[in-house]
Amino acid sequence: MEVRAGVFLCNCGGALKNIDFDAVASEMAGIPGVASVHVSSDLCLAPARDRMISCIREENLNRVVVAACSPELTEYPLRRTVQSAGLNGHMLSMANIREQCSWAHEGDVTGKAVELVKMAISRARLLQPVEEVEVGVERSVLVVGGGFAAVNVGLLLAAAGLRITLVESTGTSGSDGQELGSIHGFDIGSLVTAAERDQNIEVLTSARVVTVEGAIGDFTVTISREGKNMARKYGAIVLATGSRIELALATDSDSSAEYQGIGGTNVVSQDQLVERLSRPASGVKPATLAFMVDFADESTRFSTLATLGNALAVRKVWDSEVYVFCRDVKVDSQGAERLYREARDRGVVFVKCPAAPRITSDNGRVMVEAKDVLLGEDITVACDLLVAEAVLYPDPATAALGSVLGVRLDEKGFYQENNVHLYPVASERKGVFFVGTCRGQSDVGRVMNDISSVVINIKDLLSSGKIMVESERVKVDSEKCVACLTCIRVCPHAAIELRGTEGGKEKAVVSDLGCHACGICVAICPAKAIEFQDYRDDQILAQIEAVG
Amino acid sequence: MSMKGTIVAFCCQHSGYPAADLAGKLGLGSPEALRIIRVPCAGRVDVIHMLRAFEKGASAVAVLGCEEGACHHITGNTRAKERVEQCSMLLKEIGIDGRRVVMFRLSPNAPRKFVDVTNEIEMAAESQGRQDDNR
Amino acid sequence: MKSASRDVLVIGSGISGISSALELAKAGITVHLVEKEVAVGGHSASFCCKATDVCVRCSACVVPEKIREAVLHPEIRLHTSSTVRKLAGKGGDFRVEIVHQPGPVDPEKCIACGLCTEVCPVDPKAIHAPPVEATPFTYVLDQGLCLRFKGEKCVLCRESCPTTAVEFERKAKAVELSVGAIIVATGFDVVDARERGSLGYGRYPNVMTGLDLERLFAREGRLILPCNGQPPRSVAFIQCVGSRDRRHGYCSHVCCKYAMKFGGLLKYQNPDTQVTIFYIDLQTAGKGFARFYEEYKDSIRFVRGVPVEISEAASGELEVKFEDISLTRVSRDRFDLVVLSVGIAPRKDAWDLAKVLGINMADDGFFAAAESNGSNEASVKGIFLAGTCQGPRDIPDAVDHGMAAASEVLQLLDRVGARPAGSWGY
Amino acid sequence: MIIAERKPIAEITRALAPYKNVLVAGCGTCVAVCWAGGEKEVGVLASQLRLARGAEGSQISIMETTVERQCEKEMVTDLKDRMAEVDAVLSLACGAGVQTMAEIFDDKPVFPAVNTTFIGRPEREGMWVEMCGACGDCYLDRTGGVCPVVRCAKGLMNGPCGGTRKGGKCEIDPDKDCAWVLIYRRLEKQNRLDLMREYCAPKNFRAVKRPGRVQAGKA
Repeated sequence: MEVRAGVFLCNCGGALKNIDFDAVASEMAGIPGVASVHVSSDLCLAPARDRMISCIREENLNRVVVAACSPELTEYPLRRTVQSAGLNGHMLSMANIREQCSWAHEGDVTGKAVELVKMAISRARLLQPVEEVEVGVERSVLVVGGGFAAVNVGLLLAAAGLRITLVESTGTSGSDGQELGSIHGFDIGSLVTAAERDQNIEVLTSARVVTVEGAIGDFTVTISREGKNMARKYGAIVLATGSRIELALATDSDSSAEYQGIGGTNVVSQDQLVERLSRPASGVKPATLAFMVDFADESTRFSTLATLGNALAVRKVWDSEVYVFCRDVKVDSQGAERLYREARDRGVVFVKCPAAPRITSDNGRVMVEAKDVLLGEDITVACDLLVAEAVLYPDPATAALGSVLGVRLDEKGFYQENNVHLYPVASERKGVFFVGTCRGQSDVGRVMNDISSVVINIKDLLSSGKIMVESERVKVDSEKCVACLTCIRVCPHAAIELRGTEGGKEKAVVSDLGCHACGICVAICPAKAIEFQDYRDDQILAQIEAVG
Repeated sequence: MSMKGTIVAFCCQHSGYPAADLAGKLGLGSPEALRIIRVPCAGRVDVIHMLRAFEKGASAVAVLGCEEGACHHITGNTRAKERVEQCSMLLKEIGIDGRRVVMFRLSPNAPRKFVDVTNEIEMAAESQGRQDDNR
Repeated sequence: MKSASRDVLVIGSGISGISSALELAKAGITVHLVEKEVAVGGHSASFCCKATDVCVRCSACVVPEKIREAVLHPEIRLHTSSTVRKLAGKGGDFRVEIVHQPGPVDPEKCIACGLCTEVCPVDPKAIHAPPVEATPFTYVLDQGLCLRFKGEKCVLCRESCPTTAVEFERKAKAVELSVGAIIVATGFDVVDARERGSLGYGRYPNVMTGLDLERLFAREGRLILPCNGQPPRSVAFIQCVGSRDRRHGYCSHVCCKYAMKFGGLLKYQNPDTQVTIFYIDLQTAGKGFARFYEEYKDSIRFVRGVPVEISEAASGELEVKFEDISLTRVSRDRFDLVVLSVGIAPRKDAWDLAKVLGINMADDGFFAAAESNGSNEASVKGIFLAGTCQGPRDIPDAVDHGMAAASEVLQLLDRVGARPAGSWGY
Repeated sequence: MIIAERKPIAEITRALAPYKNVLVAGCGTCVAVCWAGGEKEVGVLASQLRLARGAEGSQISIMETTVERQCEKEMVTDLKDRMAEVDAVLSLACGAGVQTMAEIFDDKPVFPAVNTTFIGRPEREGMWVEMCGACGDCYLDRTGGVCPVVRCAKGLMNGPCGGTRKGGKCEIDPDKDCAWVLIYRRLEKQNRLDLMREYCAPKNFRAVKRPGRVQAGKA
């Protein structure tokens, strides 16, 4: 069908004085494919837009070239203008002759403006329409994990009418929630029973995710439970697998080796301490007690917050002497500074040491020896009970499940690559989310925020049961594709899969729902089989040809 | 006419392109010979695009992508870096200075870096141009 | 409690207000985004990128992107230069009166062509382009410089404007909105470094605050001394200025991070610059931050102990008097430049909004959340808090808190039967 | 699949020096998958040739095409009507493709642009390793599926050679696994280690007549 492009030049209220718009207009008139050239002064305002719509209709244009200011804020409204004139939104090509031409250089830049518009026209000639279609999505969510975050997410999404499957690798649900729940006073048990009673939620204990295929709105997940594999369909996947807590006794190897000999009852973890506190009657009350914080892992707030809370509890219940050995007190959480101040007011002694203390045993008492920065000398404290530093490590299954889902981990092995555009809960694969300590979060306030954020992200996607998506904007030509798997391995968003095509043979297929339209696969495909509308090779090369 | 001295810059829509806009708004002068081609991600640019720009007579070709670790598509800027190195090797093989094709990483709110980078490319291309002419 | 309307009011268009508005709009809900200033974006829109050869995850580049997405979203109605005057009704069914006090330049009509600046007779120009990151990019008229507001009859800019966007006397307009819920995201004020007079902010040109450093880097791309434009040989960062003291009993979460990231950037740009950070407790927690801290632990000098006094030595250098706790004695050191890492303080006008909305303020001056575990609901049912107006947060946490507020609003609207319509694509 | 590697440009330009109109023909299967001679590489090579000629000040006109499989006579003959104004052909196919092209268009010089290296598989993205030497007499049943002829640097049939480095690495190439250590572990896992005790007579590499011929359906 013959190309009829309308070129609309905007001189921004006549202010772009270093471009001769008449010269540009006359130069454009002669270019093949250009049906008409219009110069206006305020294309970003409504009246000029209405004139553009009537131009498109009267001259039945099938391409629109706009040479004006940056497309950053004007491309989207212009696409809607083109659509309201009955033309497909993708038949628009823009040239930035204001920020990147008139404003960027002194002196006359008419020549550059002509070239930029020619580049836009050469690209416009090759534009093809892209339809936007409504695709149905599964209104169900797979939540992996059985802890505090997982159960909360399940309940909130179930309340929004979505079908939830809670997959928990261990025997009982809510197992890993003990530490987080008990320390901060959340009763995990009641949450679990609420989940089991909710008819929208199906709890599968000792189950494992084996394979994940498809893309957002249409995930096909095989779950293995007691030897049998079940295939299920889900619209989104939430990983809330929590983390593993280990006691880091001391970082420098010599003292921890000697220290292993002690073991025994006077070294506890935070939640063992909480347990003892809740049964004050039994067991002897320790006279002096020491905490160790912020030595093994300086990038988490978990052990500090737990320590501040429990140190205060010890002072109230047992009234024993409390020492906290730490490098720095992590107070950058909600209310942490107030807790720290209250702890010191109630007599908790904070010993700040540049390096981890040396720990030895002396007939049943734990000797903690460290250099105190404030006193400037070494001190040794003999205490009856030592609460070791709790360090958060990734759940052992993280790496395996990460590769099943095709998502990357951060440098400490937690979920969610360390990329600011993924924060707070997204992964690089649409429809896969991370919540809570499995992505490195370490305090209850932030985990609660994660839970609410993921709930609204998923409601945005699935609650209406359909998503508007550009159909086949990135498409693999199954004739040309030799199924060499390069694009599948290269796609950073796991949006391409091998699927059977009408010809019967399995070829690469790009999922419209999962595709981020970045074009990395298009550039690397050895057989040039992938077409990416608006940025096809010929459209880019045409712009290069038009230069000069 | 061959575009003597033109610099073709493939600008990623998340970093290079908005940085160019901010540079314009601040009135910071970038080279007039610069021709910016907008791409969805630096990872979309392929070796053939760079070579065709040189065939058309460009004196330098640049790919401007996101900072390392801040790519919206995770691997886009690293792919672009590899392809620029490959293209530079192909140019060296046929006697053209490999430094004419460059990859720079910047963030969308760094107009100053955009201007410094593009002016640096133009000066390098010009000094290189003089060497080629009198060879 | 049937809800009359499923629209939502978001007060404040900083990064957390924008995040709340975007998530609600994606759920198909009409959002009225009210902003006091002419441009949208709040403080974090003007922060600069601190990348060395690697991104340091400061999230400054996420802000302009989300602003653009919000300004273009059809479900978000922008009300700039507007404030909330009256509130009636209760959770699920509020009636709010907004006062729109338009400035001389109409954002709907201004196309930022710059003709008005050319004709303005005053130098420095009274009408000029806004800061470069402003969205919408509407020109601003500085009434302090403009002859018109000094009684003269100057109309040059109004006549020169091609789209009649300039109108000097614009009356305030009241707008009545009925909304199902309200999100307060009014953000923070930077601590005024003059509170600690002995540190000489305002007296010595080479004593800057963290915010001044952001603006300087955004403009210049590198650090130069305010007094002579030369790069400094030695720089000191003083932490906890206006945080963790008697008046501000909280840690501002962001200062250790931006100080260390700027320190790392300075060492990267010029390795023989000496960078010293004076701190109380180094806050190195956060995703991906430990690796950054490992990298710069040896090249940056960390001194535990916050200085009490800065004086100007004869040579123009700044002499910093501090108690070096690790050596347990008072010592003095000289630096070319001192950066006061100012913290986050509650807005001075927070009290006025609290009176209008009837929400409680916590003892540290921020708005009080109903429960203490960082939940978003304020003391009044149906009003939610997002971002730094409820407590100090960095950009990723502010986005997280904003989304969480939107999520709780959606749960409220679901409970009162205000079903949102279809969803807008991802 | 067949793995190939692009020849250095100096070799190609020297061969093409006397010719003005050149057809650059890629192949869409094996060499495309190993990034040596597919449609993309045709574009890059053509562009490189034009730039090289431009730098020397002389001209070259290049026609670019890619045949689905250059080792199929019918697919190559399809290019017949375009050969009129071509002086020379540069084929990016493997040896079989180049020779088919040379055979069909025997009046024009046909030059290879890639070196066909081995039969192998992708080890990681962008890197391919040799797996099979097509020796015509497969021993894989006796070595648990690891071929020592090709994957052992010395091609020993009764390895290992005793020079194996720590960690099971090859004596000659420290980052290459010793084939016989792989064989030992594989057989150990299937507890068929007695196979290692069987003496394997030296292979008669001339047993297979060159050039090889396979007739379907015959003994």
